Amino acid sequence: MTPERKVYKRDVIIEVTAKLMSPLILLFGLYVMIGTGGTGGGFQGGTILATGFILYITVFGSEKGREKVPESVNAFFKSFGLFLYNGAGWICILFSLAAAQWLNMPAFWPVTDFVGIAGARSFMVAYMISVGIGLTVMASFVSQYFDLAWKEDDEMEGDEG
Amino acid sequence: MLLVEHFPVLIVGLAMFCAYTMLLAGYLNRKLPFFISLAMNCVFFIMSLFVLDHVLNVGPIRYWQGGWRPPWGIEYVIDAMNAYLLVIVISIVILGLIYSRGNVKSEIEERKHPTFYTLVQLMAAGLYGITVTGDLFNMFIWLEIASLTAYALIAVAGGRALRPAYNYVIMGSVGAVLYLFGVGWIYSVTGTLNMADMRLLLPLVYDNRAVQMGFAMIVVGVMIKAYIFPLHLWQPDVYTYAPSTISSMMASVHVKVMFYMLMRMFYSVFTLDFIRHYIGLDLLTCWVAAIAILAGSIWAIKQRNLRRMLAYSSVSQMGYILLGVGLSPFSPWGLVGAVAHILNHAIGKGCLFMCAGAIRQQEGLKDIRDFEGIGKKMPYVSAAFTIAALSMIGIPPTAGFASKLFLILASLDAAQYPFVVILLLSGLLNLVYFWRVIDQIYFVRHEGTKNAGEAEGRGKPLPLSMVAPTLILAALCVIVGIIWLTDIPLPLLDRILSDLRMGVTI
Amino acid sequence: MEWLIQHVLEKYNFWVAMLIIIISLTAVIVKENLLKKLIGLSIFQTAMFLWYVSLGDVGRDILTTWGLKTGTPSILWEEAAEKGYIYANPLPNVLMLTGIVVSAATTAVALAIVIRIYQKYGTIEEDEIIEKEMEFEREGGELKNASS
Amino acid sequence: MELMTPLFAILCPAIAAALILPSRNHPNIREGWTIAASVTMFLLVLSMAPVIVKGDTIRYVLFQSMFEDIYIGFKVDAFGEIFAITASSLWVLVSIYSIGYMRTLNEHAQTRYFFSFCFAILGAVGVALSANLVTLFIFFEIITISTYPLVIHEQTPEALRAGHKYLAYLMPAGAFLLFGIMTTYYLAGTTDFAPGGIKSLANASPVIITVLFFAFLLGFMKAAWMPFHSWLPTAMIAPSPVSALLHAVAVVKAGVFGIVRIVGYVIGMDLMHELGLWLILAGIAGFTMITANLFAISQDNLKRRLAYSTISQLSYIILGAALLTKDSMQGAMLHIPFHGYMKITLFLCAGAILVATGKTRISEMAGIGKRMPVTMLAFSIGAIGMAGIPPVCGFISKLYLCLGAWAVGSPYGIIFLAVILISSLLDVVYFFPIILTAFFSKPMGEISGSGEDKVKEAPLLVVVPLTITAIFSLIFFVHPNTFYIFDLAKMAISDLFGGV
Repeated sequence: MTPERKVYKRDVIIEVTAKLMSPLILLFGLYVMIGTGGTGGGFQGGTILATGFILYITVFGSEKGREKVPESVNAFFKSFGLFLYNGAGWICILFSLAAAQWLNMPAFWPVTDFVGIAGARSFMVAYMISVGIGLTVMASFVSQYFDLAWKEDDEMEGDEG
Repeated sequence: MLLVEHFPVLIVGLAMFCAYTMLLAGYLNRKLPFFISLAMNCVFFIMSLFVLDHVLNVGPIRYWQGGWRPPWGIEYVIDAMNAYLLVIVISIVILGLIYSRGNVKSEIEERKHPTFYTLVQLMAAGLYGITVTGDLFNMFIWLEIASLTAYALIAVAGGRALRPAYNYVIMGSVGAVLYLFGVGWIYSVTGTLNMADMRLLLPLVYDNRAVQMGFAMIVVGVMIKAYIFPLHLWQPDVYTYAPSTISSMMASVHVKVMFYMLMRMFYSVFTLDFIRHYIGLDLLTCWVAAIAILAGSIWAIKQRNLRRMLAYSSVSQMGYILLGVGLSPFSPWGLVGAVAHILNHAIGKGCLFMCAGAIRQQEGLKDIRDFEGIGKKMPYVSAAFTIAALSMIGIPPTAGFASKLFLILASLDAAQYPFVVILLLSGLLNLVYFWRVIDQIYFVRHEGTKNAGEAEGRGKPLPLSMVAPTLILAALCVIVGIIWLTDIPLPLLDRILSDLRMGVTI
Repeated sequence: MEWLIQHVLEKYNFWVAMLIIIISLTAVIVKENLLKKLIGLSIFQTAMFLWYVSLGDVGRDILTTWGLKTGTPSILWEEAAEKGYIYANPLPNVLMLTGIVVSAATTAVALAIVIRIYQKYGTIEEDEIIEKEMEFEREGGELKNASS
Repeated sequence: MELMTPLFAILCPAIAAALILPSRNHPNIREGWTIAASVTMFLLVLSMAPVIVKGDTIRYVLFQSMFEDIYIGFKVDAFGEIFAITASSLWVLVSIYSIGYMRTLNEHAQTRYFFSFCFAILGAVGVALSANLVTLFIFFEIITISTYPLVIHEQTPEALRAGHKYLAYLMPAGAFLLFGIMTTYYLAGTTDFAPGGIKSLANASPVIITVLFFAFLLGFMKAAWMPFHSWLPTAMIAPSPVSALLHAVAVVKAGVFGIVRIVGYVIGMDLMHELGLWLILAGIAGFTMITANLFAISQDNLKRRLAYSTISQLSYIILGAALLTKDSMQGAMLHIPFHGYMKITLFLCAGAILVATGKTRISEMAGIGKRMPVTMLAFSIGAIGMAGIPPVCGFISKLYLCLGAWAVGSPYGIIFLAVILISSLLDVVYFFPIILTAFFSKPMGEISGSGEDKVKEAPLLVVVPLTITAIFSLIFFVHPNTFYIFDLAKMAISDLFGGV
């Protein structure tokens, strides 16, 4: 019952374009994620990063894509991103039990030395969170793509922090 | 700020944290995620006990996320109701995890185990989140986390579970979106998402159509999730084909947490005054519950598949809880009955689904008519099943009796006599379908050798990790039943009643 | 009549959202094809986002009374601050960002299940699936993976 | 007086049940536990009697419930003590009998049998000792559930049908009872038994009291009053010791006990009289007495005949309570232990005949008296007692019932007196043929499958208990105060009616 899979010919133009474009897309994703100087952008950046990978995978096929982005790496990114996201909170909570609550900036925060004002300190945490979200979203989308691409593979995906 | 006041948010945060760690650890060792999850949940259990103690002795915990004050920031509120539910949820999750250790091997491929445990942990985190949050939108997020993981966990079983899982995805998402929609309606009028704040602002605009519309949408959305009678259509198939652990967890705690959302809506966001005088939902709720109780029982009698029977029984039992809530405007005992039945049904139905899973795993049997001789082959599971079934029927001194007692008293107190009849009748209907199973397990003679060949192949004894939680839950059915009869829970109930602002104490 | 037209025009985006919701729910209920059901669900969610975001546009009435420029994006910029522009309420937008994530996750899970169903049954028409299930039940056999 | 004795008495069978399960592979140890528990419980129950005879009541509050004025606990008054003594003393004998019976017939699932038996007795004694309706209900349901495995012990489809019928009658009864109890609590604010009725019930409207009365009457369907009796003959499919203890003593007596409790201690005599409820109850009882006896005559199966006899005899007790006079009430209370001893003798004899010959039909028992003289003598004593003929204790209780009926005075009193006498006459009609057949008919064929010579008395463990119960039936006539029963009954009457 498997639908016949048409084997497309390799196309030089597409391959070269993809090779050229995907790093640029990744760079743009990184910019959206942390380059805008403000909060937010994690999700969008992550999505753009994921499109970079997905473009590559689409063009070169999922077998080759798997080599570049193995599932274990994906899982690592997923978890690591969330560790970052969660960790920002944890550090705050651990060092501020007496006075503040979740995400309140603790006085000890090392960036105090070179970023003087309180608002900027918040931005550091915001970066951490953006990067965390971005990595997770990227990894999730890539693994979703792998799952939905036709394969005899039944991995279930359901976690989007 | 005391350390205890951090515990609720620590439980939720650590639960999420734990889930990601498990996913990662699963690549190192496939057995690791289970142990991480079990250890962490035990820690949460201890934490939740501290929270309960704090709430009972000191008062509700209000925790401002990021230090933002409530109307703007997300607030976590833990009063007696939350703390009580949190303890129940965490303890059942622990027992479910222990059970799954022996159970998943037979139902799920081994390479999926880390993902499975991760998803279970995430679902648990979602449930904890719904329980502790005091913010309507935050509740939606946790609701979706709990639901999405549940969809995936049901589908993990593969085969016949897929179509029910898909149905559940569609129905559940519609429910969740309706909930969010309703929150939007109310938000558009009050401009706040915080429950406590909303409660202060809402009485001025109870007449507003948008508010009433929002309330209706929320109620319908949550009712889909909590499979209150006419909206239960997705549920029997799901409970029948999902992995045993998941059926057990969903029937015992997942749906209770969903129902808890409804209770929050009724008591904390809106008031009984609103429900009674502006919506006129009080008696209607009671009658819906009554129909649910009877219809669920009657359908359960029709079933031959044990788990499907238990699923319909759950529909009926959710009716009990809804009846308690419906009677609460008239009598505080109604709420007591609902609160008590949340616990009683959680342990009873959890135990029953675990037994059903054990029987399926050990003997490969699903049809009640094939259960002859199970009592001899699986004495512990059969005994647990019997006790839990007696609890469902409401035989004293099991837990089910206590809730029946409370609800009957509530109906008498409310002068709503038809419900007394319905409750008593429902007990008899429960007897009919549970007794049939007990008869098959113990008393019907084994005639012929229909299943002999199949049974011999599975000679291995049931793993302790499956027997122990089942027996613990069965023992709890009796212990909790006796405790409900004593005056030990009175302080807790008083707290819950006053925290839900019933304005009365027992 | 005039009142009705004014009412509709003033809140046209709500009306549109509601219309889309009705259409999408019809799809969810009526369509037998699982993917079409899912599309309906996605549209339902999206329509709700539209409705929600419309909530944030707080200045509509004030536009006519005070002649202020309203509905600007919810970003603080100098010109807006100087001229007293009323910007849209950012909260619904933020909520919907989260909502979109949830919606995406739902779609992902649903798609994964649809794929599994297709692998098992070789079809995604609900009635055909039910028919096959009944068939398997009659034969008493376990469900085989259709593709293997 | 605060004493923990009731609790210990209740715990005896529970502990025995817990010990029986692990020792299921050692029959001697298993049955040792049963006997030890039964003797201990009997002694504990009996030790309370002297205190109660002195006019004291023993109270033990297990715990306060979250309902105001409801506690789960025991209050041993004279009436409860009578029933407790009856049930616990007979358990000792039936335990011994069971061992002989079950081993001789080589029955299956003996562990389950003894396990359930313990719980049934726990329920019966718990009902006797409970202080209020809620506690009573808990033990009542325990009886219902725990006797089910005993009723369907054979596990044949027929036995299962009988079991289903049993539950189909008794579980709805439980629902009615719960309804009655909750209504009582709702109306009166308490469910404690008070001699002469709960005071605050008198304020309720007559209609509600009548509804309440019928709810209780249906709730105590265990008393097997007609037309809700048919579960009892059906349940006779159970092994003989089960029929003996549970269907002649524990279960049905619990039902009757409940009705007397309701009449005397919940609704109260005054209210019963005022609303004319006593007449309804007495009418039902009188109808049952006559009709059940007529049914009994046509039965050929010995145990079924005994079952109908039980139904009739239980209604004596109900009638005694319904007539609301001192003497009739005392007769009712005395009839509980006396009928218990006599009826158990009869059932044990039926079991002994089954063990020795395998016969259950009366028509097949011709000449059996010569083969089994001890058994049939005991049977004769029981039968004579049933008919109310001295020198067996049945005479005493029936005498009191007649006196009570006479004391009612009005035409009703005369009618009920006539009913009692006619019913006793019918007892003679269906019991004496059995005795005659057994002793004086010639055997119509082989009595046992392997020749006449094989038939002799049943094993000692079977014969001894039934001999003891028969002897006790005689002793009760000579000395009604054995086990303080007569004093306790007088005590209970003075509680109920005030003054001695």
